[in-house]
Amino acid sequence: MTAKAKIALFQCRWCLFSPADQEWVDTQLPENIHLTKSPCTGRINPLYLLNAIQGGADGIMISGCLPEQCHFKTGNLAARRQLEEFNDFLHYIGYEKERVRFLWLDLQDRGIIQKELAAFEKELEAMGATHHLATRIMRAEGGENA
Amino acid sequence: MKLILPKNDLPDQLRSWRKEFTVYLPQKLERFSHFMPLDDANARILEQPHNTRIPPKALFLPMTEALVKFTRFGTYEDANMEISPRIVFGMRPCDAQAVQLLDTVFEQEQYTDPFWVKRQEKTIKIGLGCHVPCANGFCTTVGYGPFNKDGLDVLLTDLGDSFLVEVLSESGKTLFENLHEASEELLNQAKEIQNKAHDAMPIAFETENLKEKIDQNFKSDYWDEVSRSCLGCGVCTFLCPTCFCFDIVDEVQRQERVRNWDTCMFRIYSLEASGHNPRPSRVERTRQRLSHKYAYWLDQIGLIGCTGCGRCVSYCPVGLDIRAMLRQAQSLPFEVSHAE
Amino acid sequence: MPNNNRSPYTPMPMRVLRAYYESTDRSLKTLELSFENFEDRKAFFAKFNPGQFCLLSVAGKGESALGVASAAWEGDFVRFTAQKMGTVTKALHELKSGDPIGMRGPLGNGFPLDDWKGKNLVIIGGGCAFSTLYALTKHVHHPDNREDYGKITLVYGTRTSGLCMYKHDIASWHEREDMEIHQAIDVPEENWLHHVGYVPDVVKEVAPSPENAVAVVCGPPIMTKFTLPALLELGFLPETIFTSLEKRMKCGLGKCGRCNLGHKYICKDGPVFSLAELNTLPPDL
Amino acid sequence: MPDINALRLEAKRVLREGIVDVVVGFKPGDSPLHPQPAFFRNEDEVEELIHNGLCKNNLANYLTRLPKQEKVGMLVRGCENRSVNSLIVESQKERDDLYLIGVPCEGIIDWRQIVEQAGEHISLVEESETLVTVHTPAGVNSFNRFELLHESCQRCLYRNPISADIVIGDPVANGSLDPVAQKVKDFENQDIEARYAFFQKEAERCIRCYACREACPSCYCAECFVDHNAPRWTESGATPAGMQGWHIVRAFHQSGRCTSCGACERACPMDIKMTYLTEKLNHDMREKYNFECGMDAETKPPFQTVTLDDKNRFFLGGGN
Repeated sequence: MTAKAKIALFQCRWCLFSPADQEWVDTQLPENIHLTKSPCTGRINPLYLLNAIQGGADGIMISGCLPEQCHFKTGNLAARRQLEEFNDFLHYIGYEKERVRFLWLDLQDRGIIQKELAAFEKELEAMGATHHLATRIMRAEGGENA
Repeated sequence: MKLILPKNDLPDQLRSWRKEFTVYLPQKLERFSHFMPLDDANARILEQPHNTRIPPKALFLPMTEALVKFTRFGTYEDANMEISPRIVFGMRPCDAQAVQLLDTVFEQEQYTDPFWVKRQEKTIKIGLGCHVPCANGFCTTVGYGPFNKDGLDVLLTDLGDSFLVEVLSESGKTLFENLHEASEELLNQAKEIQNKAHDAMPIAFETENLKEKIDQNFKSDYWDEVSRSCLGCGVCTFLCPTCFCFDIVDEVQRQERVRNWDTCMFRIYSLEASGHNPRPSRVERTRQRLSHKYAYWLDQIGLIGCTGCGRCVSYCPVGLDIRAMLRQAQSLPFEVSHAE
Repeated sequence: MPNNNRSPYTPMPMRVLRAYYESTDRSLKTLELSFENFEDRKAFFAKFNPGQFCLLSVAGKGESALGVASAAWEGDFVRFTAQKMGTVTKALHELKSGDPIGMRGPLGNGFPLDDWKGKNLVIIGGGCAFSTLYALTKHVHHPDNREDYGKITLVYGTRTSGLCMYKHDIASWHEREDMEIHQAIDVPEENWLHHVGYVPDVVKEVAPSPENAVAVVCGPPIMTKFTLPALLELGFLPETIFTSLEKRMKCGLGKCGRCNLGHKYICKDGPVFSLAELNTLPPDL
Repeated sequence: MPDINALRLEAKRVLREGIVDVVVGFKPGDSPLHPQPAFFRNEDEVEELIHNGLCKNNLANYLTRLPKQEKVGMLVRGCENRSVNSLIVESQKERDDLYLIGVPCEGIIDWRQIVEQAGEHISLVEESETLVTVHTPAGVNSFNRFELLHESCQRCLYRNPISADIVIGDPVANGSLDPVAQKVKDFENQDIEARYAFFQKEAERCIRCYACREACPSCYCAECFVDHNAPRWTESGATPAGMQGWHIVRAFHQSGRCTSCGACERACPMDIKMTYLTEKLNHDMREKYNFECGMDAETKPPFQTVTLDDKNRFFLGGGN
């Protein structure tokens, strides 16, 4: 796959405790990763994921807090249920399960998100790009849409 | 000008048209027929007896169509209206009449709709009369018939092993060369088929004074009775050839303003920003749907806004039948209005 | 094609000349738009008549129908006053001068000024719907047009004094002798010198004479609902009472089918209707 | 076949004794293929009450449409009873405002197959335990009833009402779980291109008429996500993005709330397959959370409860 894998990163605002990581995510995020912050992973609606996938995302990463460390108590647990089922559901209709990943960050973790993003990117490049569900990319850019 | 086109010449005829036209033909899609461009592979005669599931109105007013494109500087430009010349083959008279009714909306002198006009100009409509009446159609009831010629460039009558080709317009004439004239005997045979089909269509309800009864019973609870089990979906209006309502929506992520089919049966159709909704429940919306077709069209152009194709009867998820509704409407009180 | 060979759905490019809040609670904002192309402006003012409306377009948000609040002679701009209510009007409130904006218009029939020539005018407005009446009054105030019309009685009611639009201009109208102005607010406030009460009651109190007079009513539905009977009581005939109606609109050209009142479309056959005409149409508002 | 006289007697009794204000059932439509949902408010209206295999709507759909405070009586088959329970769990109706007349269900006949095989001009349809006899001008022919059933009814798990106030008619054999689970696995075992091609073929016939939404008892949101315009998450038109987005999210909103009644597929004017989506979600709800929708009026669907010990299945960094 020539171009870099396009990743949509949905990040819960509370769990990147080290200012360095948060600063990296805010400023030095590589070109091919699109950041969307939300107050909690529980607030990430499957519609956001679908919108990103339809826009041509090759992979989705959701980073949130560990169980019992969620600022809103059970946001991450609700997200785990909903988004995991949504991931299985998308797999069922044609968007590989491995393209959507959840990452729990502990308060003391440092430098995890950069590492995981890089690993995820390599994994996606190995899987190659997909045109499944990418229905909003114009044909000129390789999409299927007139 | 009346010609004879043998049925086994039809595939070649279709192929020859395909050289400079896109030929739309009702073809099998799942368990129903649908107007689709003809690709060379299956140039075969259409044998499905009746109407397509979606009316050919979709070829003139598409379900979704870009109207305006946004430029980066915050200005606007017309969306592309180019369309290649095309033939719609196998159109039923009730649908052709409906497209002609919609012409009066989209080609009004004050604001003509360029998208509709362009599609009309570039399309030649070849109709096929219904020699076998369909179950839920009532075209003769609303003043038309299975061999109605309005809105068509050519009308075909199925004579068994050949079609009688009645050319009705200039653009229709250009399509048929080296076909010999129909003999007297074939003409009579066609006439007989046409009359038999016309008589075979039952009259479903009386249209006399229907408009006055609808106008004068705006507040009657007849509307509540007929719409009680209605789900408020869009099936009857989306499948209706004379329904033309559309919504205009900005698709931000495509940077264009888009026109989509819309229906008065949806809540948000007339919901105002203040929260007020002149038609809050399905009672008012059913009243609007029926009144528009059987009263307002008559006020505007003197024709009933329904061509009796029967699709709303066949596909309503709760089995509501417009014929029964209008039969019931005939029993509404009304007094002849001397004014007007 | 009439719209400078643009499709009737494509807005003409405009620019925000001035944008300022009209009410103290910042719910009403006035936008004065200038034309980017000369032909658009010529075509606009060739057809413009007070009482017409336009569809203001914000790319990516949609369009919203607003009455034109300026008379032709006031300058090469078009004024609108928008109440912050939905998606598009919120976007309109965020515009500042110099921003591009789209406009389609003028649409609708506007006030039948020719039929009103030689008659007294009773102008009754309420809330933010007063904008089209403001355009009418400014049009009539112009020296060339003033003689065409007789006595002018104006009643303008708002919920509070802060919500009154075009405050300075209206304040100056109290000194004019060629018109009689009655302002009203719903709830008494200190140093408020004019009427207190609802517009229908103020109209009964002012009791304009129906002799050779025409009344035009624009305001929230509740106000119109009670003002029309008040005028009938005063002796106005249904043919001489006019009102401007509002419904949800999308195309503004009588095509998308949604703003109908019976067989008439408010955007194409209206928005100004006489009460006589309204009586023949079903109450589908 | 349900004993129609007993049903009418019961409906009249509850109306006469004022137990309910309205009884929701079916009445003959204008074509034998389309009986209409009906709302009986007094005894003599009940004479029109019918209940047969062609009654294709889920009556629980009207619970969220009738006035909130009205006491409602309703003829409920297996799926309708569970839909009512699901609505009670989501506090749309109180159980003691309801009087449920249970009707063991022998399956809903897919009227489209009758039209496909016997033509459009149907004058009369008669049903027996195993046969459906169709009268047309061209003649009379009979079909195997099970083959004409709608797909959801062929593999229905709970044909008998489970929490009705009274059940009229003897119980019917329920379906077994394996064929249902097998059907989902068969689809999932196809390669990914075939799955996406099938989904694409089905979804892109959609004309956005929302008959599936209006026919589903669990779809009662005041403002549907497709009506939002600020921001607009899925496209509103009949474009590939819009159609696919609509079918994905509509189905996903039914996870743990769908009783597999198939009313969405029966309402669709374009014969679009949809139950293969909701069956997958119901399958997952059973596998992961051992949850079956509408089995009682208390247990909350999986997405409305959370626990600590769910599995971390789609996790980076070696989650368990």
